[in-house]
Amino acid sequence: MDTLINYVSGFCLCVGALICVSGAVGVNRFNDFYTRMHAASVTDTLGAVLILIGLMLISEQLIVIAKLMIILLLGLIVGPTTSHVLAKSALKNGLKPILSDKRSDDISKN
Amino acid sequence: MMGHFNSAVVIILMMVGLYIVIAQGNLIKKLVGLTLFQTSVFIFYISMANVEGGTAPILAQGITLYSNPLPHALILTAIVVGIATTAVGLSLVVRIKAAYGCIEEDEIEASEN
Amino acid sequence: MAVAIAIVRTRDLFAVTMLLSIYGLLSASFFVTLDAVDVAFTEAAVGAGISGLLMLVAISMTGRKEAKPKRKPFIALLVVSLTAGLLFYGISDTPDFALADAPIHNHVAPRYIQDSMAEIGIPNIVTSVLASYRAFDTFGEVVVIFTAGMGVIALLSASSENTQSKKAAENTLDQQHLVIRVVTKILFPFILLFALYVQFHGDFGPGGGFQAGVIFAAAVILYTMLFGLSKATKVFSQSLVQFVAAAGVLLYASVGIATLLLGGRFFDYNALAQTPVAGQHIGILVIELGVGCTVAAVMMIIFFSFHELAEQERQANKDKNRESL
Amino acid sequence: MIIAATLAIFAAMALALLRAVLGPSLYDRILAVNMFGTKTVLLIALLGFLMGRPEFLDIAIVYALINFISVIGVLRYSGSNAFQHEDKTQDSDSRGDKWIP
Repeated sequence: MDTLINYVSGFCLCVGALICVSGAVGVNRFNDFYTRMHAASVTDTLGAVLILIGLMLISEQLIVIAKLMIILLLGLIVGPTTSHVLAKSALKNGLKPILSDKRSDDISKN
Repeated sequence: MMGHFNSAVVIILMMVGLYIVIAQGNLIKKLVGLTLFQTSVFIFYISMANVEGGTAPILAQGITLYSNPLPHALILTAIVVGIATTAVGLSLVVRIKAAYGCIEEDEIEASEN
Repeated sequence: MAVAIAIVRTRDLFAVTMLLSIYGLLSASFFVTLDAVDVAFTEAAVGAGISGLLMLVAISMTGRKEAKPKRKPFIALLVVSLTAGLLFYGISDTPDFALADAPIHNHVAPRYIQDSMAEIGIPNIVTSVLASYRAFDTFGEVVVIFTAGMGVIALLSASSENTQSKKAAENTLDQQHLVIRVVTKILFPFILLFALYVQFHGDFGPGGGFQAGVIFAAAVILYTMLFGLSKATKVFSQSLVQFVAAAGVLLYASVGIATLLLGGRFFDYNALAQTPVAGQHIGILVIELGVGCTVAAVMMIIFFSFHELAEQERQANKDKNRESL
Repeated sequence: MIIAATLAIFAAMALALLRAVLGPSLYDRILAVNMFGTKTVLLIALLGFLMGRPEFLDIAIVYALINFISVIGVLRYSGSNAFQHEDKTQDSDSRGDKWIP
């Protein structure tokens, strides 16, 4: 049982870390703010959840698990909210997404 | 030399802060430099307090080696005092902007003459 | 380090502020790796959040771009490299990093580590050093913070005579962002609760009055940013906050006076109760409360002053634009 | 496993830092700071486990909260008129900074 839990937590940690790194690479490789933002916010939330679950599985004390749970909930609430506000205010303040030609004409007409 | 790498990092940070304070004309930039300088001092104290193989100075069973708590207590207060003094500096900058219309050192000197 | 060098190069002050905030985060994780959890706690709350925010408010009032430097900074470079050379020469005499028998660890630290459990009775040595062994120093720090708050009031409140236009002027985020308003309303009580936890758990884990004060103030700052100053001052009015700031300092001092009256020395908590350890507990609890009150109130004072001025500036600019149209 | 995850987080932090330094527009920098903050939360949690004293997760909670507050604060004050004024007079380094009333 213990070894199973260890394997599962190791798997979670690895996948979470991989997702975080891929998100960071995406932030640097994409050429438009909104795609960068997409890369960052989605991977941030998922990677954080996986890593925290991985840590939760290997911790023994109840208080530690509770604190990790609080961090997890905070991350789930706060992360998407900040991304939402960021994208919204970026759009409002006139940062245009790079779209295909036809679509970007539509946007600029509005 | 490896034994002193913490001091080397501290000195480089400190000199970057000092350079900003001396060379940059913008008053807010100067305050940023001051903050950098301040943080380098904090890092210096904290790295002095660290002990090889030690752990955080909160007593727990089965642990005998702790890092030095005294610098921690000093720096803890220093950080909060630092932010308070930075706020005073920023409010001075805001007043200077209201009085002179700019926050560049050269322009302020020029407008005085 | 790379961040610091980038700060020198960047002329856009906004980017500088962002880098400063990253620098705060980095130095706090640095403190964690160096086992200084209490310090990391404070740096997390102060360096990453509040200081960047204050800088940003100031920048929003003073303008963003920095002028191109006219002078060549040769003299500055010379001074800096000279000082660096001297300091590098100096470090060859300092003890190696993380050496357990360096002089600093043989002075008073062993006594704190070995005897504080018996003398003070709380596991967090940093708190016992801060609040009991060196209570007088900490008292000085609290007075400095209080004075800084008063200084900010003195500097910034002189221009706030035209307050009647302010209330109509409050352009808050809450009409624009429904999501963030709801999330803030959910989070706000939890942040306050967490601040209280940090305040009273400081004896056993990382935490204490300084950190709790900053976190409490951060919660109020969040509320003010989203719902406007006039709503925030309904609960935390200017006079109440100023009163709390002063009351914190007085509470701290009164503990000292009480110990004097009860026959001990200044800040000698042993006199407060029957047994020394119980006296220490009471003393530390009360002065941490005083510290927390003062720090929270001063941070709020500072932020309110800046926020008010920034809003006035913004309104004035808007009026100007409307007239020019 | 924990060590591997910590190293990966370090790599992600370095990349986020790169974006913050390069970042053409203001919002790129805010995004990078936000990302850096979440990575720091994870790093602190992992370091707590690495050092064998996982009681210190309070710091990570503070980070999560403060990160949120600072991002909101940045957005609140970056839309202010002073920025717009400056952008009109000087050539702005990005197209993203213009504030449309």
